[in-house]
Amino acid sequence: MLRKTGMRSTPTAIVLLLAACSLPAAVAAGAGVEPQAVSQPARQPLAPPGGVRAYDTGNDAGGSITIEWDRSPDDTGPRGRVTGYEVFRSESQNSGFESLMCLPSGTTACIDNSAVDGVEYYYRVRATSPDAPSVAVGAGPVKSSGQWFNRARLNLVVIAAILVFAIVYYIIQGAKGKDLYIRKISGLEAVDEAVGRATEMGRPVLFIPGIQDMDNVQTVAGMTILANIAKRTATYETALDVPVSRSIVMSTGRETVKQAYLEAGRPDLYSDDIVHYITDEQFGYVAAVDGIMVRQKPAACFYLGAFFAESLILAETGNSIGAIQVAGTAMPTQLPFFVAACDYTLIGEELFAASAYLSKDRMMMGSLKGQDAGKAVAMLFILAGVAVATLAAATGNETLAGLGEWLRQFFAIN
Amino acid sequence: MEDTPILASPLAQTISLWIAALLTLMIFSFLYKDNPAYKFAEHLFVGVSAAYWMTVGFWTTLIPNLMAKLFPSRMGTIFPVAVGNRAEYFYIVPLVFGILLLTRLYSRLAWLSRWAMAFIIGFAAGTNFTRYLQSDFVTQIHSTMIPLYEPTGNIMTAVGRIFSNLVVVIGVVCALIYFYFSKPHEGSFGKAARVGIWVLMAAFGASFGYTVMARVSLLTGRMSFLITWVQSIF
Amino acid sequence: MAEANTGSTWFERLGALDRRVIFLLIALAVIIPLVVHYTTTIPASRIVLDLYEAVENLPSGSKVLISFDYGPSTAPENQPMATAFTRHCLEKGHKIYLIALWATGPRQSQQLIDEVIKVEFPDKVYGEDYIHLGYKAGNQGLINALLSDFNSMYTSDLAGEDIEGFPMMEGIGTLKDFDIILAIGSGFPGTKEWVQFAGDPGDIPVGGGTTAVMAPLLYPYYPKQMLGFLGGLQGAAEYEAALMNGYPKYRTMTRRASTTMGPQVTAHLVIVGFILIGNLTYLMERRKKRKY
Amino acid sequence: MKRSIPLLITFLVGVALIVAMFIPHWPFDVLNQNFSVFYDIIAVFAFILGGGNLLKVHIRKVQRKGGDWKYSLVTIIGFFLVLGAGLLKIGVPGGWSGDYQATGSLFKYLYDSAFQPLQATMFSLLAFFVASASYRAFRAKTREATILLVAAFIILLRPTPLGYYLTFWLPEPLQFLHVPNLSTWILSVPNMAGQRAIMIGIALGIVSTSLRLILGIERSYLGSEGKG
Repeated sequence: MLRKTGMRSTPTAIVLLLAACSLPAAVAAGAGVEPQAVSQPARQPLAPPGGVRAYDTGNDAGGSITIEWDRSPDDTGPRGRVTGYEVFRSESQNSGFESLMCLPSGTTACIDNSAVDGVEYYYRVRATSPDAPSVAVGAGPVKSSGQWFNRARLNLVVIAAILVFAIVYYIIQGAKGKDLYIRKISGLEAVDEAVGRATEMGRPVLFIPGIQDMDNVQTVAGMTILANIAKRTATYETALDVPVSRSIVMSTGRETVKQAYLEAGRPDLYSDDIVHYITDEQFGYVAAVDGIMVRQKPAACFYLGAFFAESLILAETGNSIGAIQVAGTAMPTQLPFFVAACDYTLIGEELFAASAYLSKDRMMMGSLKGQDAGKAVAMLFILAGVAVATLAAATGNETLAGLGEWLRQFFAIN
Repeated sequence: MEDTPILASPLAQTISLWIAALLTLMIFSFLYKDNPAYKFAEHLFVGVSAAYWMTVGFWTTLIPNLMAKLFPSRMGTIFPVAVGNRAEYFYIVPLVFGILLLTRLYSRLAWLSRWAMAFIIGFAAGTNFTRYLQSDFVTQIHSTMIPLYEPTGNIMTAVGRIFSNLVVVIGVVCALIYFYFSKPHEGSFGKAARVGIWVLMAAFGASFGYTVMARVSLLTGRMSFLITWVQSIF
Repeated sequence: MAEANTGSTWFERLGALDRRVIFLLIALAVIIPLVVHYTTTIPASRIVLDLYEAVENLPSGSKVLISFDYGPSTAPENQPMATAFTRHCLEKGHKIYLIALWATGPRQSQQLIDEVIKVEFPDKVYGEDYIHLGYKAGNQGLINALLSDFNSMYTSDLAGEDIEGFPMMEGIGTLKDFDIILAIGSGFPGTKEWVQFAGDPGDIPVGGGTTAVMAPLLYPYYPKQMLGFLGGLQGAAEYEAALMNGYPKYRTMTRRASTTMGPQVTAHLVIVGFILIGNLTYLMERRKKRKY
Repeated sequence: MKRSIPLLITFLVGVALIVAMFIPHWPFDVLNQNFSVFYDIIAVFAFILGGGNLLKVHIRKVQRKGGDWKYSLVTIIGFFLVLGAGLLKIGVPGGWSGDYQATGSLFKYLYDSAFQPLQATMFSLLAFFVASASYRAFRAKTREATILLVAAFIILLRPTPLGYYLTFWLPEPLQFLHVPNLSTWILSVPNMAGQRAIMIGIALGIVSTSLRLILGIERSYLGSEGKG
């Protein structure tokens, strides 16, 4: 079945391809596709594209050559005479050219991704139209090669290096035992209160680590907080329920909770049923968690991780059963709903700070201080950039304008 | 030539419409209170959706991107997949990691699944590090480096521009101060953090208000469906 | 709570209103306009016009990648966007490539092909003007992979036919070979990931549309990292309005986004009303508390 | 051994991907490409693991005849029905070579009549919850809450004729207070500033968490050294 369709489609494809590259020209040129000047022009011949140049595509892994040209003077837009450009390639200067690709009118560049590194190529480009193509203009020889460093990303390397240095520096400081201050994070003060209330009421604690997989760093942050909450539920002998929507999160969740119960000295209270998988489907998961909420009536609900539309369904259902709700996410779209419907909300970066705050682990606190250094850098550059740009705009000073542009370019990624 | 498949026949379609409508009503019943109908729909949903994602993953990734790479000649004759000429044996690697992940189902070997998890975590950390650095850190700083004053003809527009630009710059900086953890929020630093919260609240309010539109659209979709169903009865 | 029982005045009872009353009013606010067919029209805003003009100014025959990163659940918002983009691109003579990061996406793109392309553009040829490539798992990892090699992920179209047989796949090696990416999304992965993993590292113009929830999140990307985007149903209605201006024939065709704006208006008004009532009762309660 | 090998894998994969960003040369380009593909494939095994666990839980419930075990039966039946229909391509025109979700297949039928309506309805519950949440939460109790309320209120008015008629009469110099203009301003100025600050903060959080993961400082996800 498959083979048959394959055979049927190949000749069709060739015909269609030829049509796309202006069929009459190909017929006039005979069976070969060697680009040559057409000897009997029907009307005035098309003007060829100008300034054809080919060079190795920069900052890549190799195997790629960029070809650029200036528009043919007859390329005057969608309704002009030129319908497109055809690019040819050969390994020798004067013969053996094969059609590489056809591009629509208005194009002035293309990338040949089929080049073999180290081989010399010659290119020719011609303008095409329904009646006759233009003369082909050549460029080359050119070789493709891979680069060892992407120069366009030099600034990123510098910025990344600054951040990595700051974070690692403070982590080491923390590991050495230096005291590091962390401001109060109000949502987290409530964790103990919430677990305590659940214990008093004899009701379970519900923990939702978001609906994303472990490839989302927010889920990892949620798991770290789960470790701290699980230690408390183990100590207070309060029931903990962690329904999850990803099987890998379930695996990590079980490891995390088990370790926490072990550290709290209550491995006997641990069971694999604490962390259980429901379904990968977002709303199937929500339907089930809503069911768990209205039936088990947890006294405390924690939503810490990456959330999407389900955030409000969960938070409103949690509110209707009168649970204390602590939420935290770095999904900006869902923060408003948590802020509106929960008792406490960890906003954005606070989610990542939470694990350091709760564990009081010095290395974690150190990395938090490193993040702050990153923020200081960001604020500094923003203010400097704004000041220079404003002064430049107000005074019209060229040097300032240049400096402002340089600053902006340092934070440009392309 | 071919007969219409049984499941595409008008009768089957009518049954499908009815099942869909009843399930819709079962879920809506939760708004009144929890009840057996909702429980039924909920449990059905869980089973159906878990199997749905498994099936989709099987046909869209496992067969064409793994099995067809490892056993091109065999797979190509059975399933509609485009196959290369030669087997690409390095695809053994994800196969092994995938199987390691499944060891989780047998508690004695479950620790092996950590290798697969480690790969996933490493992948997440590596890709997230660079992407967030690029799009959400570097570029956002770039975009905030705006001149407060831009020379324009109209005084009203110029004043408006300056005001808006000031709000952007002060807003971003103050909100960043709110996220500053290692310094007490006291004095002028604390006041700036307070302004930061206001900016965040304005952003949250705006997002909330904007979202209502999305949520109502969804309900409109469901209600039109129910209206179609009711009309089909009469 | 106990206080409310002792002196329950009308505003206290209203303040602690059973939410099921709110539910009922919202349901009515949506159903009634649907039954009586109430519609509105909205002119296009700058952010939508920018995207419209970017698509309009591409030379005819440009390659447009449309990604369907949503499912039936948000189709009421996203599908009108897909329809508007498709009409515009095909009208301009662009080639469109339909892919999906969501497993539920291909069903939506198939619906688009069946209901819009085949009906309104019968002369457009599959494989030349449009192609249905379908879904691949991997989320942002897929975009990452496509950025360095498109053809190793997409070896066949949705029907399983080798892509090498399709003329429009000629010249497609990586995502960079597309002239514009239109990502229609409703969550993760979606439009944001297209900016992060394709637009920014590959310097490819990205535009698109998202559900209204995601839209505020994209504002920081506009105009530097995104050409423009449609925010929710209103964005789609605005693009329809722009399309109507540029191509008058669409004045008489079905405009899905514009017709479903009716229930929006009434539901918004109901919620606005509730917020007013909520604050009124809150103020009354506070005044009463101050008296004692 | 049980922790050091995973930590090494995380380190190598993470570092290779970061380096690939800056060094486009072999072997990093190949690693970058292949890791993505590998990740996609492993993700499918995760679905299988999930399905296996779901079955384990519900079959146990049915065996024990614990509370609500009849509903667990519904889950199991739904699961096998869809899985069987999909993997065996039941009713697919063209048999094994056909598309698993072609029209006429049982898989598509189940999708249309159960999965799709369930998903869409569950999602649409949000319209109700958005209303009840705004009724409860948008009260001018504190200065922060008032700002939240005012911003939301103006944006809510935007698509309604009420928003237009309330302010369209404003004279030209005050036109910026006209609801459609004001809401655009709120979205593109204060909203944008807030979102941008959140983004920068989150990016830093992610960068540092990623770094901790790669360096093996954050490892609670690996659990204990003991077996299992």
